[in-house]
Amino acid sequence: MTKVAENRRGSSFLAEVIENTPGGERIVHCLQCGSCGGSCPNGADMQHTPRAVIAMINANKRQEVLSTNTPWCCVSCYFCTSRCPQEIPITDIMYCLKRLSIREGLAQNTDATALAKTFTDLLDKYGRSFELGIATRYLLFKKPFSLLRMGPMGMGMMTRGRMAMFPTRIKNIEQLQAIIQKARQLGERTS
Amino acid sequence: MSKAKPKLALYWAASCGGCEIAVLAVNEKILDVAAAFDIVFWPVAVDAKVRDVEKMPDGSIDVCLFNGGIRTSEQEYMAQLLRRKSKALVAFGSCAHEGCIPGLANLNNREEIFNTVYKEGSATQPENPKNLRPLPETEVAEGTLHLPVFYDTLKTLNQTVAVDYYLPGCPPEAENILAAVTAIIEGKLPPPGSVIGKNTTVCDECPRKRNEKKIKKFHRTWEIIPDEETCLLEQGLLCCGIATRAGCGALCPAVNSPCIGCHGPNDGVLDFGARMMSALSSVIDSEDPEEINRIIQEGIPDPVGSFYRFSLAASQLRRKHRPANEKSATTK
Amino acid sequence: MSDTVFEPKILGFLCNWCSYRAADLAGIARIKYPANIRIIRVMCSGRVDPTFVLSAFAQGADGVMVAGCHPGECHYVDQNYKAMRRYAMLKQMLAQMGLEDNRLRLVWASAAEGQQLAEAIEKLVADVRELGPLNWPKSWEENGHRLEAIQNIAREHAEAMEVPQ
Amino acid sequence: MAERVGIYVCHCGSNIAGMVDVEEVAKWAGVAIPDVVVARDYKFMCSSLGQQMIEEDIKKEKLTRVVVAACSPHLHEKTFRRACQNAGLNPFLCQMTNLREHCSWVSTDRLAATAKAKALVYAAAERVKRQQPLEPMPVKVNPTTLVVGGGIAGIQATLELADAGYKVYLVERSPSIGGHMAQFDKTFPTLDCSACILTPKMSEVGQHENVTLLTYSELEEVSGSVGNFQVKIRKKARHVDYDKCTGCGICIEKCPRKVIDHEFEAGLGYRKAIYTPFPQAVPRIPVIDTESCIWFTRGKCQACSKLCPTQAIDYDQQDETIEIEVGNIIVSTGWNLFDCTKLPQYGYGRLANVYTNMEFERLCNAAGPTNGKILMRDGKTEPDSVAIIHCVGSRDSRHNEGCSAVCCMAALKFGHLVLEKTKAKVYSFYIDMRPNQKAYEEFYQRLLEEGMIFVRGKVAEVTDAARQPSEEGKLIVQAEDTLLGKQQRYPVDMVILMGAMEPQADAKELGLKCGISCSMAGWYTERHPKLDPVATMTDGLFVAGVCQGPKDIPASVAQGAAAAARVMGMITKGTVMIEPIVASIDEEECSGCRICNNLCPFNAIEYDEEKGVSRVVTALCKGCGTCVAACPAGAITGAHFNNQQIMAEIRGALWDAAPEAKEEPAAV
Amino acid sequence: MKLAYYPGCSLEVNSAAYDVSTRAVADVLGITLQELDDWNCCGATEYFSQDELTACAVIARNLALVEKDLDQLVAPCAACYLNLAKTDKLMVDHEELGKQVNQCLAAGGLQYTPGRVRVRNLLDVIYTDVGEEEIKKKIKKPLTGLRVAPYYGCQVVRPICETDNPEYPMQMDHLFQWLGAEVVDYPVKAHCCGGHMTQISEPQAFEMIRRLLQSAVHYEADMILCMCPMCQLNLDAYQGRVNSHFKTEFKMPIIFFTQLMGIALGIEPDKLDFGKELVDARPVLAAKLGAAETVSV
Ligand SMILES: Cc1cc2nc3c(=O)[nH]c(=O)nc-3n(C[C@H](O)[C@H](O)[C@H](O)COP(=O)(O)OP(=O)(O)OC[C@H]3O[C@@H](n4cnc5c(N)ncnc54)[C@H](O)[C@@H]3O)c2cc1C
Ligand SMILES: Cc1cc2nc3c(=O)[nH]c(=O)nc-3n(C[C@H](O)[C@H](O)[C@H](O)COP(=O)(O)OP(=O)(O)OC[C@H]3O[C@@H](n4cnc5c(N)ncnc54)[C@H](O)[C@@H]3O)c2cc1C
Ligand code: SF4
Ligand code: SF4
Ligand code: SF4
Ligand code: SF4
Ligand code: SF4
Ligand code: SF4
Ligand code: SF4
Ligand code: SF4
Repeated sequence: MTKVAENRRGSSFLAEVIENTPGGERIVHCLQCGSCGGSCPNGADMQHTPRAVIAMINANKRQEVLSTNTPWCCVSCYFCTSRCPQEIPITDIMYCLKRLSIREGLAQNTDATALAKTFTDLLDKYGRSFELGIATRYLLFKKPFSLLRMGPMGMGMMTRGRMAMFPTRIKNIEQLQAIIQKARQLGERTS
Repeated sequence: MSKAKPKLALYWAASCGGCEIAVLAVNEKILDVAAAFDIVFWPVAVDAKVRDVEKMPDGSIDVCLFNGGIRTSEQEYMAQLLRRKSKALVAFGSCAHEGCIPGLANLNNREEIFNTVYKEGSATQPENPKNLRPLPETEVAEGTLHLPVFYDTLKTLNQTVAVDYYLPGCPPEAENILAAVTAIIEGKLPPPGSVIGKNTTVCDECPRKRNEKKIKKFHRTWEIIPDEETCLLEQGLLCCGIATRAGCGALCPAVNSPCIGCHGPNDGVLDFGARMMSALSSVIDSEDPEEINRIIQEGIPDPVGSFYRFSLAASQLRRKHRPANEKSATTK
Repeated sequence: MSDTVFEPKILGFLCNWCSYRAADLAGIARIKYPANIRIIRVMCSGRVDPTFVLSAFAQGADGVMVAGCHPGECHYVDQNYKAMRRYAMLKQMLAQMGLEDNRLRLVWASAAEGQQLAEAIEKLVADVRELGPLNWPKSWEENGHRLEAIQNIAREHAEAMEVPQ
Repeated sequence: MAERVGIYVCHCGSNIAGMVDVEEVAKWAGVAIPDVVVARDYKFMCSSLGQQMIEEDIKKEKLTRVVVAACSPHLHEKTFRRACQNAGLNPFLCQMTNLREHCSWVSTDRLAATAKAKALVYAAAERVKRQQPLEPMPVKVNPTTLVVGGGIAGIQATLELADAGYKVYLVERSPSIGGHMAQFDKTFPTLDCSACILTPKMSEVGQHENVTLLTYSELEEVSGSVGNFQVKIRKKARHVDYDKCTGCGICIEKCPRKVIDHEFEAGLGYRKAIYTPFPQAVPRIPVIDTESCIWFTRGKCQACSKLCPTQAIDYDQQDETIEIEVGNIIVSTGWNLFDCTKLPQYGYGRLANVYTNMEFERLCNAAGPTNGKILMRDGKTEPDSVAIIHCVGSRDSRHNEGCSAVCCMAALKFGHLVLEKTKAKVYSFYIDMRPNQKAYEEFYQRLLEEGMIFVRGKVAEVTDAARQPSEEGKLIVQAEDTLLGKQQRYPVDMVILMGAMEPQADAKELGLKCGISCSMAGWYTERHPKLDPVATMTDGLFVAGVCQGPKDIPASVAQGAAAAARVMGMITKGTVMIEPIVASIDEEECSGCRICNNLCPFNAIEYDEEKGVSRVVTALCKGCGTCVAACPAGAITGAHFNNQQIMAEIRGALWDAAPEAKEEPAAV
Repeated sequence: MKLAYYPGCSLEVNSAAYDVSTRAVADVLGITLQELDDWNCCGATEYFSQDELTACAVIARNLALVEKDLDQLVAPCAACYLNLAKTDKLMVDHEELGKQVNQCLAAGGLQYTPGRVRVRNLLDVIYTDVGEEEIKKKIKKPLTGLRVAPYYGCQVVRPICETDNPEYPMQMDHLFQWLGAEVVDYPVKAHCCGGHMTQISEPQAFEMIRRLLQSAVHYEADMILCMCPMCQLNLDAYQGRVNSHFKTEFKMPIIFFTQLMGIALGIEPDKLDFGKELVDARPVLAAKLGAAETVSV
């Protein structure tokens, strides 16, 4: 891994991705075969297919990669990963790119980042996810119209008792929060 | 041979005493020995003092049977003394030959041994609440008392002084002692430096049926009742007969018990344990590193004890490693 | 060699077909690695008798490398598996003898892996350097007053024997 | 008597001298190392002047041992051994140590490199003093050769040898020779008809007076060594008497039992329970497939036996093991097709119109199940569109990491055949197009002109899940066109999977029997990948064809011929000299513990039950030394690699580490 | 057989039917499910998108809560299963990460040895551990005549798949064959349901849902069986919106496989939480299994 970073001299983005993806060392073996791009259920809607993203990482196109919508289209179906003939953990690379692009403020799909943020904020607070909370916070502020359209479905869910009105909080929330706090702290130190 | 009877000395250093008994076990023939030799020094049986030996001219003892390894300064002194005084110095029995069981203490150092004996040992502990240790020098009203220094490492006889012959075994078998002694009487000794015995291994004398060897699992002796006919090693028992010098008549395998290697290695084999390890690992039936490790770890939890039971002190490594920073304990 | 940096002495037993050639290749490719290793050529890693390894330590080596063809690629079909098993056994025994794990290493290097072999050597040298000298032969020496003690004992013996009952 | 050692330290121009103080090493060696009588350094030791210097010293100084401290022994050991021999010194009393590859070239610190060089020289000197004079051993070569595997490579090797006048046994596992090539219709890039060029060769083998053909037979055991191998071969029961049968084929015609032919027809066609794999089979003698035969399974029928005009049918025939003696062996066992069901995303085995490449070869073969018409599984419809998928199981770290080397070309061949025989559109889905031999690129260009459609992208999946009405009833090939960077769906009628060439399933096992090792991927390892591609590490054993690695027919043929040429070289010479570097057992010391008995991969150690001792068969031993290291009694010694020699080398290499090490003497 | 049980947030509320039916089926099959005390949310895909270490730490808390005498943890939800299994694997494979996660856990007074707990998916537990023989013995009401489309989705079979084929899984197919149903072998059974795309880009999500529904309809399935709350939600709750978006008329009941299994095992339909699905499965069940007493509408 360090060898790649060393020998590539100037182009550090590849090294950065490798560093931040478990199993990322495999990236260098990409054949550009397109199995991933061909497999992706959202491939048609991506600005760049996963294969192209890997080519761009290779070409040190950091800015472009971190602002493309590709990772935000990824729904973690893992087809690419399981089909890649070079055992490259593509889905995990997508996660890595999401993290980097959030960190750099380059994330294009603000809906997805907002959803993610809402979700984890609630998790941090209650220790459980809370759909109504997500719906109201995320949709109300981000997509009021879609909330309107969601109406009948939400009603359906609610009447069947499939949507809770109040969040549940785990008993030992302090413990979870201590763990999260420590993780944040360690994360800061290492990155 | 001259008219005067040849002079014989026997001495006992770091050993269990079994070898002395073995000499007596030669039975009535011991009388022939007594008749043939002039026993000039044998602390357990004959009343002669060290002082008497010191006064003998150098080289005046014809044969000295020396058993036991060298653990203390006194033993070292005696080894040097008897070396000077003797024409032929024989390392008698496994302890003098290879260190034997006392040599296994080389897995520890002096400090640890003293701790075990004087601090944790049940024999001494209630009587030794102050945790006293034997010191080489003790001041008493009458003056200074000296005790032998207890060494950190047990050495074999030939690591201390030059040795002419080796008589292996723990203890040597009566017939072999007699044969050796007879050879001395008759002046038919092998070239100096030899081990008296056969130059092949116990398997040669073992009547068990053997096949090509492939071992999937090693067993400790209590785990299985081995078949009486076939080679014990093939049944997974750590039989050292493959590497142990023949001469005992395969005593142990004959009673369904694996050879533990008391006769030491053959000529040309420098390190008994290394050869045992090499031979056994060669025939482990697996090519998977994890499985191999498992077979070894489960079957041979104590490789040093299994392969160097008699020869640790004589092995190439001789003792357990003392990390650089650990100072050897001084008894001062 | 200066006193400040400990320069370990490493002995390498390399098989004739793969590892020795990997070392040749490292040379041809001018790959650099520390000069601490001294290489002994054996026909096969299966020739390496544990006696050799112990002997190296006993004679002052601080580290030992055994290298052979990759499993499945042995010039002698499968003798490197025997080396693998001996190594496993030897490791176990050395641990019991208090020898640090990092002093002995088994490496697979094909004739094409000059770079890998060089890296393995570099790593072993670094690891052993960290451990410090082994100094095995010194382990046998008594730190202290051996000769003097013998003389005291001799004197005491003499005195004790002379004193009449 | 003390040995008289000469030490020769080479500068190699500045290759060594640039990093190692060679003069210092030589001077030091002369003083510090016991028994050294001359120690010199010289610019180029391997030059004729350098060699001359050594030769003169041997004579003048009465040297009994020589150490050359220069480059790798793999380069110049022979040179210096020869020099010693010229001067009357046994060549095995010369030892090289490697100051160039192992010291100067890899070091950065002159002082450290010089110290290392001294240790290497010391070690070599200590070793050489204990070396013993040895003589190479001459072995007579049996002029008969065994060829294993009757594909095109094996056929070529057989004919080369037989035509040169030497006897050959050709052992083939299946009922006929021919291998994979017999299944093909056309061969790329020239598109000549496979049968037209292969069948004449096959019948030549069948009729050659120097060839003993053993089909339906397998290698059981190989013992012996170069020049004199003993081989056990099991002839499987054909249930047809080889001598009586005239190959008339009435039995086949009349046999009422039809079964799917999974071997030759790749599952697309049928054969009888008594059959020859194909009409031009060599030999034409049929075999009975006892698992399908009605007589064998249900005890009825016997039609073949009743109708055979020569009473050749023999239901009681048993497997027979024969033993033959040969001097050399050529292994040419070819390859096996990747199991395409391992990639379920391509639907093979589930979606009817997904074919493997070998199925397709049969499908377009004029003698195949559809008489060469390219039809879909229903046996009626011609496809409107065909997709060919490359690299199925090749270039895939989960299956075969390597490239199969021929499937790009075979795909082009298929494309051509489809375009020629049907009106279908043809797509090729490739990762990289690799037509890299003579006239191959031209063939690719030709297919571009013929209108084959190339999509650069490995197919993600083949499915029958239609998304649009236009996709209904089709196989949809989904892939990224990587040149466009767009995901696309291609509805087609037929899909051909270019399955990888894999080593035979029993390649490793056969290799073990003969003493050939396999690479990680499972192909047989040649002696040298560049300079000795058909020899193996075992003398007298050669490989040819795909069993050594994926390749096309011309390369397989070239290797078959090359292997035959190597064998002829051995036969013409009549004797081979084998290095005396072998193990031996002292019977006095051996206790018969049998530890060593199954350690030798070349079966060189045998056990004498009567005497209860083991013995090394010198001719079989390759000198690896594993048994030497294992014998717990120390009864085995290795000539030129005995314990004393290696222990002395260790001592020498650590001369400055041992506690009793002396101070370096001041430079003279 | 006793396993630790991690229901996960979805099973708590929006997919209670899965939880209820799982517990009921487990009971009949003799599997004891011991719910983790005070488990927390697995973070779905969202935490990994933001912060890998925190994601692992949050998940590892659950692994650490598995009681010492249990070494297997079953999570019916596919996302929870994958997150738990993946975190364990990451900790095993990447020592450094494992250490850091444990540092985090230590802040909460917890500790987890990587590899200690084997994370299982519910289908595999039923398929492998209980097995054909036991299951067949317990059938009370064979599902004869019912055409079911097993739907595996993604995250149980990929990328950590030791028990089934990641491209063309078969366990659920076999399971329902044992139970007497006609199993539809349709090509998209392990394709993606759209996941959280419903929240981000509806057109994309709807298209993915449509493909699945269409294939099931094409193969004349009576219903789709799910093993993941997200899949069930997407296919069921969004079915109406998909219909209006594409002008289609899907009316495909989507239920959890455990619910239908419960019927076969003779559990009262009421105890299996039927009726919570937006496209009601009960009329189909009643019609196909032919008995009103089997399923009350
Ligand atoms: C789809 C496809 C199309 C191809 N088309 C072409 C082409 O058009 N032109 C071209 O140049 N190349 C082509 N090739 C390559 C060609 O197939 C190989 O180069 C050729 O088959 C190699 O011949 P061989 O003799 O090495 O092996 P094989 O043809 O595989 O023959 C090996 C023989 O050994 C026998 N055997 C195996 N094991 C044993 C055993 N243990 N004992 C006894 N006998 C044994 C087998 O039964 C077989 O008869 C194609 C390959 C593929 C996959
Ligand atoms: C840049 C490059 C790098 C390569 N690297 C590799 C590699 O790493 N590995 C590899 O396997 N292959 C490599 N190759 C391929 C390799 O060079 C060839 O396979 C190899 O040189 C072929 O050898 P040859 O004997 O057929 O021909 P040549 O090497 O060309 O030898 C032909 C000889 O014939 C002589 N000659 C020519 N005409 C006459 C005449 N009329 N009369 C008398 N003598 C004549 C020439 O002077 C010459 O000495 C490389 C090729 C290139 C271009
Ligand atoms: S599938 Fe793998 S090898 Fe192929 S393009 Fe994608 S990442 Fe690269
Ligand atoms: S895991 Fe993500 S990138 Fe990969 S195929 Fe699925 S959606 Fe596409
Ligand atoms: S039992 Fe022991 S002594 Fe007897 S043959 Fe076996 S290994 Fe040798
Ligand atoms: S069998 Fe072995 S241990 Fe027993 S007496 Fe003989 S040599 Fe000693
Ligand atoms: S002998 Fe070797 S090192 Fe010396 S000049 Fe020749 S090639 Fe160079
Ligand atoms: S030859 Fe072509 S199709 Fe075959 S593996 Fe190589 S690249 Fe793929
Ligand atoms: S290992 Fe040694 S003693 Fe045992 S049978 Fe072989 S040669 Fe004889
Ligand atoms: S040295 Fe190697 S090849 Fe020779 S007999 Fe021993 S094990 Fe076999």
